[in-house]
Amino acid sequence: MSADERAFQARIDDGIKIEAKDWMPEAYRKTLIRQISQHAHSEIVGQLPEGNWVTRAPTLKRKSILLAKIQDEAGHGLYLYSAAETLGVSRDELLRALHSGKAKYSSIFNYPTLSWADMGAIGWLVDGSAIINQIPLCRCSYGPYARAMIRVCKEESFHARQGYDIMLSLARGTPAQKAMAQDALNRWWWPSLMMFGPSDAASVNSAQSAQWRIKLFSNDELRQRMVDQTVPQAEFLGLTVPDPDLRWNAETGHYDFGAIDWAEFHNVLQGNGPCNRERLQTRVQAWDDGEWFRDALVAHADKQRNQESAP
Amino acid sequence: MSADERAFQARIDDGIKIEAKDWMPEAYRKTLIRQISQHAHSEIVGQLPEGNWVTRAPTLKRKSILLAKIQDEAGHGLYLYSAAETLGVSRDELLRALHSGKAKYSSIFNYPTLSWADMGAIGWLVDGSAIINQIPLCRCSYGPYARAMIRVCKEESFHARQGYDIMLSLARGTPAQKAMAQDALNRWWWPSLMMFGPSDAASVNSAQSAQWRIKLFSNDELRQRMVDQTVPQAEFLGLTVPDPDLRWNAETGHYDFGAIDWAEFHNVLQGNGPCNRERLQTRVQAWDDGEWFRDALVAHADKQRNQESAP
Amino acid sequence: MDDKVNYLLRLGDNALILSQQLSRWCGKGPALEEDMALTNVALDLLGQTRLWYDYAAELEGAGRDEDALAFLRDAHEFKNCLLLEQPNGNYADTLMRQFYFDTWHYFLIEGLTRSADPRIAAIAEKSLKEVTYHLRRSGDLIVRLGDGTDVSHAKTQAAANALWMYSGEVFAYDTVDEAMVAAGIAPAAADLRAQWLAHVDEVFTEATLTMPPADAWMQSGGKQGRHSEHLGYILAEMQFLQRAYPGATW
Amino acid sequence: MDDKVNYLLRLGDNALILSQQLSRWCGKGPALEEDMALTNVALDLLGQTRLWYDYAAELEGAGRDEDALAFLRDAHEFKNCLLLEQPNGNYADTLMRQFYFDTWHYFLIEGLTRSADPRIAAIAEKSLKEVTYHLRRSGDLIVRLGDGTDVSHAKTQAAANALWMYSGEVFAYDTVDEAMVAAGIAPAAADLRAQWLAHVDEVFTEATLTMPPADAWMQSGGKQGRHSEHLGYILAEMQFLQRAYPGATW
Repeated sequence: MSADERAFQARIDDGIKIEAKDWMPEAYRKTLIRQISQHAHSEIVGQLPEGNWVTRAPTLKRKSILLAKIQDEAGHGLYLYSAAETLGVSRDELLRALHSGKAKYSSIFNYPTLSWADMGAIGWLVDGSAIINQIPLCRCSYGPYARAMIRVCKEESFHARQGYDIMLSLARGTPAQKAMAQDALNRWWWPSLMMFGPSDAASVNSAQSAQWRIKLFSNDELRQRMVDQTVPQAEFLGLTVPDPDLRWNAETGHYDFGAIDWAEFHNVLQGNGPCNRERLQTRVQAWDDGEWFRDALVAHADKQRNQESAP
Repeated sequence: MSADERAFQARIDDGIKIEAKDWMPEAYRKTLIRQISQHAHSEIVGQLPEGNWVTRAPTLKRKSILLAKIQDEAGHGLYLYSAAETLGVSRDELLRALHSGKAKYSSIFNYPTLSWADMGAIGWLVDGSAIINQIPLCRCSYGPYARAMIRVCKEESFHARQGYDIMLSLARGTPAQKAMAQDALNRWWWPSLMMFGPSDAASVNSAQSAQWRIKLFSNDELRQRMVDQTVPQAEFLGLTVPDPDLRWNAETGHYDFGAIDWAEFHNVLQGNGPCNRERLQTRVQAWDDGEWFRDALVAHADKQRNQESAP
Repeated sequence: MDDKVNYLLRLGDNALILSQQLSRWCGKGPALEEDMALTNVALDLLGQTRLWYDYAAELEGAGRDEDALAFLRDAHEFKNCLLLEQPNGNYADTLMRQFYFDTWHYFLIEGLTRSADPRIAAIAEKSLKEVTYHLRRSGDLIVRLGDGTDVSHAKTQAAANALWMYSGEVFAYDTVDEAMVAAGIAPAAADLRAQWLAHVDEVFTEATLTMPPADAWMQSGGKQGRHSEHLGYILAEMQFLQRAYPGATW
Repeated sequence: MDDKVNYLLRLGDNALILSQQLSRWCGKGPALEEDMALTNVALDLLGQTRLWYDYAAELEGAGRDEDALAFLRDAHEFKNCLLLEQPNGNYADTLMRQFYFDTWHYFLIEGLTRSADPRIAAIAEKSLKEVTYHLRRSGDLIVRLGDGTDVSHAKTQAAANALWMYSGEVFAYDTVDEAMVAAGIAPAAADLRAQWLAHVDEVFTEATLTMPPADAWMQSGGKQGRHSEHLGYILAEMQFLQRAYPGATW
């Protein structure tokens, strides 16, 4: 370890934030760029499954809440791209990596939203999992990232509550609505658990990330937190978690739960999810269709600048 | 008048059909091409207002009848383009004239179809008017045109009956359905009367066309026939014809009716109807989008021909 | 239907249909900042819709609430102007539709702040900041696109021309509108139109765009429930859940 | 739900959703002859839908008729395969979806003519001429487009690749399908799949197209009511009138 590296690690160990202008190991920079941009991409792609129901929201109030939520997600994308940019990579470069398929986004968004109840399930389970994943990151070692996560988490917790509120209305609604809610829980439960990533045994790079304090808890710890938090909520809704092996373990003080189908996880990751192709295509097409627009803004700004600098 | 012209007119006067290979005055040919192609274009463009409701037809049976009707219209277009082609003009040339806005189609198709009842009103009123216009043409002097019209008229009378049947179901339906039917009658009544063209006083070229037996009755005669036929049908439906001046005239044995708003007619003709731009755009886009497809069929046919003629 | 209720529904329907159209862009805009700004406008309009509907429902007193008005009326009962139901098209089409609307909407709302009906005046007062921002934003974008590249200029001019015939309906006052003017509730058409033309002219000049002739033929009918073929599809999608699950609470 | 009713609904839903998609092309095809031919296929499929639904409704005995089945079920109750709800795309996409379907449909219907259920056998017998024509037509067009111009070849190959992952669901038999096989009502998956692969291979070879790998990942879920995001929009449009005017007779 070089002197720089030692000093760097010492700062981290002392709980001092690393800032953009500070020296940092190339691997730390790269890992962070990958992690932050993947998160940013997830916010952007994550707009699509919800956008799918915004024109069909059942009341004006729900429509308004959903629109605001999607807008927040765009905002999160913006903070996160900015945080990534502090590491010396431009938003356009990151988007190119997304569009070419090189960069990833959260696999959960490769599942379709098939009913209004999915707007509830996504808020409750997907945003719920995201928060559990992200709250520790508010204390991560890289300052710009930690600060972005603080803003993100604050809004996400609203979203999770709004999602749960949708589920509550459905669960207390007509039999058809309750069935809709149960069906959504059935479809989103396992993918939400998969959001925490492979189990610790199978997880790579974790040790280094832990040392750098950009990963503060293991995947399995966080996943357990999600299960423990969510099961009582499902019970309160009167819905059944689709896991026959799920039971309270008084000894550990946690819920035991069934085995995750990692084959499905990897299959979706490899591009075989129900919506992988469509999600990426939608984003690429939006980007391509918008090129003339972005070019025009640049051209106009150039004209203005030239005029101003003209004698 | 030349000897050819005298002989030509004599044949017409004797009720002998003119056929494609026969000598004919250039003006006769041109007038027929204009008239037949305008009719063909009307069939093609006329698919669009009905196509607008085919995906929303309220029962499988109605959907099936409507689909079949639209298919018939494409077929009518086909016969009529073929009849025009016997006069030495290609379908592609005629379509180019349509797409460039040079050729016209019936102005009635520049009105939108706003409810399911419009499928009834179009069949009843628009096809009803078309039949009145077209039945005499089954006896017109140009053989290929007369024969095409015989086929067309046979199918059109089905369409008119099917349209009336839709109106009947609505008129006997719920108050909302009856209101839908009345609203459709209100919107389609006057445009249907306008389908017969300007009143005789304002009509040009009529004398020559009459002499050539490609126009057998005056616009006003045909329009009166339509009113006389339709008013009792409306009464049977329990619907009100939107014309306060409409009354039975025992002396003439016809219905007197109110003044037609020819300003509206000319305005729509000039391109200011509610749908002129969209109708033409839809057809042009279909044509442009289909270019690669048509090119491919030609290229494949060429390949096949070359292979066959190869040693 | 009472003239004032009718008038309020026209205001609400305009805002709702435009908001609905804008919300289709969610996650598909040409830039992240645009996604956010457009959603913001959609949200503002949705909020205004609810204010107009709530007042209309209250005056109507027929037991219909904002959701019944939004989700349980068929196309012929909607009273929005034709402009707002025109398809999103490309982003220039969307922005031009917005600019034509925003210009009218700003001057209208500004006029309504002086309405003889205090509730209407209060809603207008509450909306004025929003519509002022909308107008500034869409005018600014029209200038940047019109005076951007050749491509953006051409697209923007094409949108200006294509939508022009839908820009006049807001000034075509019928007896409902005139009753509102007579009661001091709404501003007169002529004043609004003059302000509209002046502002559009100013922005188009800066944008190097050609303004279509002011005396061109204008489409109308939307306010009276005679719509284009687009509205039926918009409503079929928007109203699905309320129609398919009648009486449910969401 | 009774397995046979379920199986009949799958057959009917496939035909209805595809017919619905084809009917969007009305008046917008690339050539007049295509408009007519495509409408013809849509009409045939609609007719078949009604035969399957009528039998399903009769067996179900719940008082639902063909229109209740078509217009009053929400997406999760529809059992069509995902292939059929994929968007029309360009004309090559539409034709490739058709060709994949027609190939399966032909061998299926041909097999169903020997069904142990005489009513199913009779419907299959009645449909066989239609589906034979459909298959000849779409195969012929695939050859002409694949072996046409460079542009048409590229579009057709792209469509073949994009839709491939939806082509296998028809052969993914679940307990419902297997119960039909066991009862001698429906043909086995393996036979159909072998026939399907052989025919597609033959047509693709003539069309100079490359067949995607037979062991590629295949999407599924439609038969069990887990659809793509497309179906909801298709139904919202298709079902509007029946939903908006409940209990009316049309």
